[in-house]
Amino acid sequence: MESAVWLRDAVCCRGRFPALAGVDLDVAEGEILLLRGPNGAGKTTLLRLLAGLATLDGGQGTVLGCDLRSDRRALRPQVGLLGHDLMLYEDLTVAENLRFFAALAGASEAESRAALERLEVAPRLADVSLRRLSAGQRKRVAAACLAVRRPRLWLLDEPHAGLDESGRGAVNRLVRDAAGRGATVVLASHETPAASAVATRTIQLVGGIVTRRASGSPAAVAPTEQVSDA
Amino acid sequence: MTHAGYIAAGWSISAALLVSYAVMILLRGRRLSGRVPARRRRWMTAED
Amino acid sequence: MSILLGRSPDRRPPEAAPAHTGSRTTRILGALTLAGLVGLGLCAFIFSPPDSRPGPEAGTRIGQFDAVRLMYVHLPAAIWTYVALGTCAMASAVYLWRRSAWWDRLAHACAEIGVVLCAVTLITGMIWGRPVWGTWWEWGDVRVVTTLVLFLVYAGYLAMRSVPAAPEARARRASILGLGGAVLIPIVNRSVEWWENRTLHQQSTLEELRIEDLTLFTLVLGILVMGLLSLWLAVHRFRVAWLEAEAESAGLEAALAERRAEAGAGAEGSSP
Amino acid sequence: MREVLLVAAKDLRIESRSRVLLFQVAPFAVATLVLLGFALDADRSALRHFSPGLFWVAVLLTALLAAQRSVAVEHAGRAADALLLSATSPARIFAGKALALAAQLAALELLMGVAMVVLYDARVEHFGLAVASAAAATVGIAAAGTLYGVLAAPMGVRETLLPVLLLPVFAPVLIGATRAFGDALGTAAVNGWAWFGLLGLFALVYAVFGALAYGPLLEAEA
Repeated sequence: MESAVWLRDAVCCRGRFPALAGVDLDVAEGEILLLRGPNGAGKTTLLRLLAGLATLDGGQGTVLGCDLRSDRRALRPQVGLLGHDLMLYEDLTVAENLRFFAALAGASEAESRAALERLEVAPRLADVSLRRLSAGQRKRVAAACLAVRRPRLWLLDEPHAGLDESGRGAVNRLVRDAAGRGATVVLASHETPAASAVATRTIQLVGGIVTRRASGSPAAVAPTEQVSDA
Repeated sequence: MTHAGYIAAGWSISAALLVSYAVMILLRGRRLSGRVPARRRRWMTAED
Repeated sequence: MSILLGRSPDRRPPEAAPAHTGSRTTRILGALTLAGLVGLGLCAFIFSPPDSRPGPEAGTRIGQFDAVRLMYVHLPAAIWTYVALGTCAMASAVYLWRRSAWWDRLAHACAEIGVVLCAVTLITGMIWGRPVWGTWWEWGDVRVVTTLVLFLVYAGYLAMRSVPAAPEARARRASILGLGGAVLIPIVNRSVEWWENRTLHQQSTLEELRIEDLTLFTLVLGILVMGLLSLWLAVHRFRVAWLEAEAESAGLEAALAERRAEAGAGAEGSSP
Repeated sequence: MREVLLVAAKDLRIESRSRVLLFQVAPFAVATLVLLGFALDADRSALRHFSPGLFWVAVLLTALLAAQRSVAVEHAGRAADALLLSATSPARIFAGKALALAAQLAALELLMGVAMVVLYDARVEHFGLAVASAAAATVGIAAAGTLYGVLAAPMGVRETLLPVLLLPVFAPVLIGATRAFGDALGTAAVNGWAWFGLLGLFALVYAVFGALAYGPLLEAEA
């Protein structure tokens, strides 16, 4: 199995605070990895590091074959990040946001409509400004924007937070589909039942380092031990 | 000497500015030295 | 480069490390500067003559008279302002290419010294202009206006550097700004030159000065001494920047240890 | 080019939705012109004589606000990260944002131009020169504003830092555009087309510099 993520002793600072204090991590391609850990454990920073948005301040790392120190530009277009900040334009409508990001990614209009359908966003909301949507609806739109880009690595930060039952189900379906197509998924979540249902492996992050490796869900298929280095 | 006031003002303002800047740098260097481990603050030609 | 700071693993005992930014090089530089300053003072005030020559009418004298003694500070400061800020722009460009902190620190040190020298240039220029040109500020002179814009641009550069940010991000932004100043200044110079199609500088000062004997010698001496002073300042300022970065990373190591301890405690608490 | 237009269209659409330009920046522009009129004691001949300079001072102050707004749009909700994660090259993002800013400035200048004619009794004698030099100046202002906007963007002190960085950069634009307009409005006996050339040079230099520098700057935000 190819290794999608390979980190050794990775240190990443937010300002002068070492949010990641030496992370070792291996994620195989096609894996769905659940990151758990208390608030302030460094989950969000780890996801931003894997997206090529945060700088590696110590240690080594390779994501999708791109070195995190020298090759982040090649990495970023292959990564999709669903963050706390939804990275959308509040003043544009649902359809306009989607069309913009789909066009930048070279995806067609039909694909973006399909993505909205899969996230179960009602068609009547397409022409509503994002400002007027609820938090849950916005999150679905953000997930749809992610889906149209067809990233090879999905990084989801609390994808279930603020979503209702059907929303959590829709996100999980999206994640399984992506993994089924060979994409790798790393998600951080506190919604343990929903996240465990989809994850193939769970790791625990505390104080900026990985403290425990455990098989997450009963349905886990991936081995618990580390995959060998790429 | 003509323009004595201008000359005095020009030279003394310049001197004051440069000297106070130099003193500021030296003091900052001394203060920061205390916060850096000894093995990391060697100048190539340092004798003391 | 090795003059500026040591990077060799040291064989000497740790207590021998200096608790300041001085070294033998800077002490020699400093002594030369001080000696030069004394010499400059003597030449500028005692040995060199006032600027005066026969006027167009018999029996009159024209010239800057003793005000020319301000030139011995003004001109060297101006020259080294351009050198320092030019070095800053060059170091910024090299930083963008090589991405090494060394060049970033050099750019920072040069910008700060350049701004201080630029202030000296502007202030002495104004004080000199009042008796000689009859005005504190001459809008019609290209160099005066351009130098003020230069001062504002690099004061902005220092303002940006003073805002706390991640070191690498700050270095990138600063290098663009430092380079941007070098891009801008020729345009400003050209526009001001067209704006008022005359320059007082060349017509009324240096070319008409009796540039000979001790006046010329004193100007050259002033340039040399100011150069020594700038170099001395630059070495010290560079080392301060180095210490700042080191202090930051020393703090980081402590924070990392603390963070790992937190992880250890958390893992024990949550382990099954 | 398609991506440039996409980014520009996106910025303009946001502006047309949020109406910040119409309801906040445009009134500011006109109020500035009115205050400058008070400053010259509403002296008819003085106002007409100085109208090019007053106009461009007002435009540059307004441009500061517009540049702030153009950056703020990307930083609300971290949309800038999304642009960074897209495969679009930074130079194209820069071009798109500068294009949108230039279009907004052009609209503001049109409004302020009318206000200048009405309030300052200015008369446009060489229309072509006025339009050409305004266009060149606008492109230069937009390029510099976009570049320095993103420079000051991610810091908590954007509102105060951006003017400090940007106003000295605007100095040649102010000189050049005032002179060119002086010729176009018949208040100064100069060769306005030479000044148009200088404005064009400024625009070219900052467009190229901005396109090259935008990448490292976006990177620095990450």
